[in-house]
Amino acid sequence: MIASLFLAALVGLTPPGAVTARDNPNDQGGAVVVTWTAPPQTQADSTRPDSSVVPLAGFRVFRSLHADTGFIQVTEQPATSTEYIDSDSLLRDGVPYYYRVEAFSATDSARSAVVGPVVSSAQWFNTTLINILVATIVICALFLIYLELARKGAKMYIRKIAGLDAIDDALGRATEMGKPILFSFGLGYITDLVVIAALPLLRKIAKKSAEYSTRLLVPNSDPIVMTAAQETVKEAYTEMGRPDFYNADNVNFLTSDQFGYAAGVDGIILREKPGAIFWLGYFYAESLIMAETGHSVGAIQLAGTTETTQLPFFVAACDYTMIGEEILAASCYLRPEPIMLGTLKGEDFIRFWLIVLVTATVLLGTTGAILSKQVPILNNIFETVVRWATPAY
Amino acid sequence: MTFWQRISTVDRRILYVLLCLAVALPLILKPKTQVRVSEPVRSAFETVDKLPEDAVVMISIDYDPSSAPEVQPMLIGLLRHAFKKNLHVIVTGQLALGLPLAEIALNQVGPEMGKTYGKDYVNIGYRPGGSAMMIGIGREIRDYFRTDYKGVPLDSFAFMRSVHNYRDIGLLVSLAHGAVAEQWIQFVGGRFNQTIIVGCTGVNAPSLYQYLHSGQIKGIIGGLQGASEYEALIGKPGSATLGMPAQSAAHGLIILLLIIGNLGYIISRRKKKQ
Amino acid sequence: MKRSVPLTIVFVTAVLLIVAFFIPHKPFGDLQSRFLNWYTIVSGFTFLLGLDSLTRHHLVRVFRRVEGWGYSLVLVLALFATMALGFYSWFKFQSPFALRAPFMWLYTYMIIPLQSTMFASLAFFVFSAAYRAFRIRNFAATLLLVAACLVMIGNVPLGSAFWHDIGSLVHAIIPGVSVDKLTALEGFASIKDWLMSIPTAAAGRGIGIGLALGGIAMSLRIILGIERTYMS
Amino acid sequence: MILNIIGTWVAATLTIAILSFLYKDNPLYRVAEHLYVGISAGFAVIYAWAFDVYPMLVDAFRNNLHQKHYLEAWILIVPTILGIMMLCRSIPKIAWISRWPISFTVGIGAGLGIVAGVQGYLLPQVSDTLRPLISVNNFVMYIGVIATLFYFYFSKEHKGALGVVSRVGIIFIMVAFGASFGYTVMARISLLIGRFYFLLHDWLPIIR
Repeated sequence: MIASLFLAALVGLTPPGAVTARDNPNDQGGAVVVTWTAPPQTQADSTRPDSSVVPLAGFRVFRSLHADTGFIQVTEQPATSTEYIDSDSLLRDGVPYYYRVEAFSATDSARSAVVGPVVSSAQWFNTTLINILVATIVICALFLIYLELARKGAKMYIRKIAGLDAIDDALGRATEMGKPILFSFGLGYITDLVVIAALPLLRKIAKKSAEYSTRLLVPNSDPIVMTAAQETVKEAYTEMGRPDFYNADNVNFLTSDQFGYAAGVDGIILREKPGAIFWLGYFYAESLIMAETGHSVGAIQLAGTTETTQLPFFVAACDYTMIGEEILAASCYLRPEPIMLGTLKGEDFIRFWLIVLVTATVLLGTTGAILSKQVPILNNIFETVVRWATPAY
Repeated sequence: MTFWQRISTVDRRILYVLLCLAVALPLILKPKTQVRVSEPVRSAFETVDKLPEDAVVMISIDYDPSSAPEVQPMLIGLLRHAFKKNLHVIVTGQLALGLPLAEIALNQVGPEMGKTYGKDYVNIGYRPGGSAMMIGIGREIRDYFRTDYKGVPLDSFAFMRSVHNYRDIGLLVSLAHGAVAEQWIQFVGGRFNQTIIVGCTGVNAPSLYQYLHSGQIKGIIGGLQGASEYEALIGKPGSATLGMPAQSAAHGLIILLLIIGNLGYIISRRKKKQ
Repeated sequence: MKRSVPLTIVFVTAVLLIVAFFIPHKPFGDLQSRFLNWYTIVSGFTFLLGLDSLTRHHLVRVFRRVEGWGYSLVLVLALFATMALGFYSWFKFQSPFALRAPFMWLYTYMIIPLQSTMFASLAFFVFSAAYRAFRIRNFAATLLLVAACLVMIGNVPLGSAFWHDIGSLVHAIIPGVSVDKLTALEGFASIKDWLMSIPTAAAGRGIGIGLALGGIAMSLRIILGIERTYMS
Repeated sequence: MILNIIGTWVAATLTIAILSFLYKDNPLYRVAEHLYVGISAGFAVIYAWAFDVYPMLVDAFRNNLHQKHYLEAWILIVPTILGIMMLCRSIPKIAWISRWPISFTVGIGAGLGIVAGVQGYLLPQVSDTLRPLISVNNFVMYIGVIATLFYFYFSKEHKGALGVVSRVGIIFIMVAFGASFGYTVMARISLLIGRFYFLLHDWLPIIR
C-alpha cells in the first residue's frame, strides 16, 4: 500500500481518491455501487506541462472476499467515469465484499486503499418511485370514493358521444341495403385496454345484427382476441334467442402480420361489400388502407382507437371517430348504471383537480420567474413541485 | 355535371396515375435540390458527434422491411458517422426481422469505412424478451446476449469485454417504426439515465416530439427528410437525398390538387345556391 | 366456478403487478417481465387456435367448391408450404431465421415485397383521403386542411425554394428588404417545426393525459369485476 | 445467384399484383392477397414458436434445470398449463376453461394500465407542462393542454365557459391532426419511392 503510493508519487500517477462501496439502492439485490474521484493530475494535466506524466487511461475495479488478498478485476472503466455498479452474476447477497480501485495509464497503475466490507441486499421498496406510489394511491382512492357515491345513487349527467349514437343508424342502413357488417379490433391484443373496451361495443352490435338477421364479420389478427370475440358474439346471439345464427366462420383468424391482415380485410371488404364497418381497437399504419377501401365500397364507417397517431386518418376517412379516451368510456354509455358512471365521474373529478393543480403551479412558476429577484422562495417552491412531479424510471 | 363538380369528385384512379408520374419522373430525371437541417436532426447529429473516441454506441434495429425506405438510410448515415468518429458500434434489435437489414448495411458501410467486424462493431442479433430485456440489460447485457448472432462469445471481442450494461454504453439509438422507441424511452431512458436518440418513420416522429421536449431523448431523425438532413450533416449524400426531389414533386402535386379540389368545391357549391 | 375463478384471477394478477411495481425484492422485482413472458408463451399456444380457424375456414370453401375456392386452396397451400419450409430450416440450420436458410429466401423475396407494397399503397390512400376530406366545408375541416398544407410544404426542399421565391417577390416590391435575410428565416420549415412541437405536442399531451386517466378508470373497472364482457 | 434473380422477379410480380388492386379487384390481386395471408400466417407461427415459445419455455426450462434452479424451471408449468387451457376453446364442452388464461392476460393489461399509465404518461406529461408562462410557446402549450383536457369532460354539458374552452380544445386537436396528417404524407410517399426504386433500380435497370 505505502509502496504503491510511493511508486505512484515517483512517476506522477496517484491513485483514485475517496473510494466508497455501498449496496446499490432500490434494486433486487446482487449489486454494489463503487464510486471514486479522479486523481488530481488528470485535472491538472492541461495547466502543468509535465512531460513525465502519462495521460490516465482509465480505472480498474477489483473485488475480493478478503480485505487483504484474492482480488479479482471486475471491470475496466474509461478515464471519465467515477462510478461503477458491480452486478456480476457471482455477487451474492449477504456476503461481505472488499473493493479497490486502480487508476492506470499506458505504462503505470496506482491502487487505492481497500474499502469494505460491503454487503449487497434487496430492498422492499423502491424509494425513487414514491411519487408514483402517492399519485397511484390518490387517483385510485378518488375513483373508489366516486364508485361508493355512485352506488349510493348520486345523480350523474353524461354528455353525448356522436360516434356512439351513430352505431344504430349505421346498423340500420346496412340492414336496409341487405349488406353485412364488418367489425375489426385491428392489431390489438387482449392486454390492450382498448380491446377490452371495444368488446361491449361488439356485443351491442352483435345483438342488433341478430335482431336484424344481418351477417356480422369479425376478422381477427390475434387468436386470443378471436377467442374473446367468438365468446362475445355467441353470447350476444344466445341472449337474443338466436344461438343458431352464430357461425364460427364469421368470427375468424386471418394472420397476425400487420399488412397481411390489411390485405385480407381489404379482400373481404371488396368481395362482401359491407354496409357498415366498425374500426374499434388498436391500429397502426394499416388503418387508412382499410378505411379507404371501406369508403370505396360505400360503407358507413365508425372508428375509435387509443392510438393517437392513427386518429387523423380515421377522422379523414370515416364518418364518425371516437377520439382518444372516448372509446374507453363507451362501455359506460352502453351500460349507464350508477357504478359505471361513477368511474366516469371520478375520471372527470381527477381531470378537474389536475387542471387546477397544473394551473396553480404554472401561475406560481410564472410569478416566481417574474419576481425571481424579490421573492426567490417562489421559484424554489415551484422547482420543488416540478421535481416531485417528475417520475424517476 | 359541370366541369367544377366533376373536378371536386374526380375518380380516385386519375389521382393515382398522377401520383405515380410525380414519383417516377423525378427518380428517373434526378434533378438537384437543397437540404435545410432541422433542429431535432442537428441535435441528434451533435449528440453522436460529441461522443468521445472509442465510446460505445448501441443501435437497436426496431424497424422491419416495411419502413426500410425511410429508416435504412438513417442506419447507413449513423454507421458512417460513428465509424468516422472511431466509435464502437453494437447492433441489436427488438424485431428479429429487422436484422437482415442491419447485416446489409454493415456489409456495405463496414468495408467502405475500413472497419472490421469484431474490432469496431458487432451484431449481437435479436433475442426475445422485449421490455424485460431492455430492463435486464441495465444489469448485465450477457444475461441476454452471451454471443453475437453467429454464436461467437461476446468476450472474444476486445471492446465488448468492458461493456456490461447501460453505464458502458455512451449512446443508445433506437431506429424504430412503431412503439418500440417509446419503450426504450420509458424503460431505459430515465431508469438508467441513458442518453437516447431516435430515428423513426415520419408518422411516429410527431408522437415523439414530446419526449424531445421533455428532454427524455436528445434528438429525432424523422422520415426520409430527416435521413437526407443527416446525410447532409455528415457530408455524404445517399439514397435519401436521391428520393427527395420525388418527394417534393409529390407534395407539390398534392397541394395543387387540394387547391383545385377546393376551388371546384366552392364554385360548384355557389352554383348550387344560385 | 365459471365466473368467480376468472374474476379472482384478474384481480390477483393485476394487484400483484401493481404491488410488484414498487418492490425490487424477490420475487416481486422481476414479476412484471415474468408475467409478460408467460403471456407470450400462452399466446404462442393460441396460434394453434388461429391456424385451426384459418385452415378450417378455407378448407371448407375448397371442399364445398364455394365460388373462388381456388384462391382458398392457394392460401392453404401457401400456409403449409411456409410452415414446412420453416421447420425444415429450423431443423437444418438451428434457426429458421439463419440468414442463409431457405426460409429467409421466402422472407426476403415474398414477404418483404408484399409487406412493403401494401404499406406503400398508403401513399395513394393518403392522397385520395386528403383530396376528399380536406374541403373548406366547416371550420374544423379548414383547420385540418391549413395545418396539413403548411406541414406538407415545410417538410420538403420545395418549401424552401418556394419561400425563397416569396423573398424575391417581397424584395421586388419593397427594395429595402434583403432576400438573403428573408430566405434564412425558412418560413415554411419554421412554421412546420412550430406546428409540430407546440400545438401538436400540446394536443397530443392533452389526449394522452386523458387516455391515461381513462385507462386507469378502465383498469379499475376490470380489476373490480365491473367490466367483464371479455368473459361473457 | 440464380435464386436472387428468380427472387427479384417474384418480388416484382407480387409488387405489381398488390398495386393492381388500386384499379379494381382482380384475379392477380386475389392470388397475391391469399398468398400473403397464407404465407404470413405460417410465418407468424414459426416466428412465435422459434422466437418466443421455444427459448422462453423449452430453452429456459432446460437451462434452469441444468443450473439446478428447480423452482425457476418448474414454475414454467404455469404458463404451459394456461396455454393448454386456452386450447380447450376448440372443445365446446370445456370451452369455458379458456376463460382462465384469458383472465390472466386481461389482468396483466389492467395491472399495467394503472402503474404504466401513472408512470409512463400521466406524471411525465403533467410535469413537463409545468412551465412558467414567460414565453409565447409555453403559453400556447399550456392553453393547448388544458383546453384539450377540458374537451374530453364527460359529466358536464359543453355549454357556457366549458363550451368555449372545449371549442379551443377541438381547435388544437384539429390542428394537431392536420399537422400529423401532413407530416405522414411525406412518409407514405417515401415508401412509394422505395417501391418505385425497387422496380426501377433492382428489377428493371432504368435508374443506374
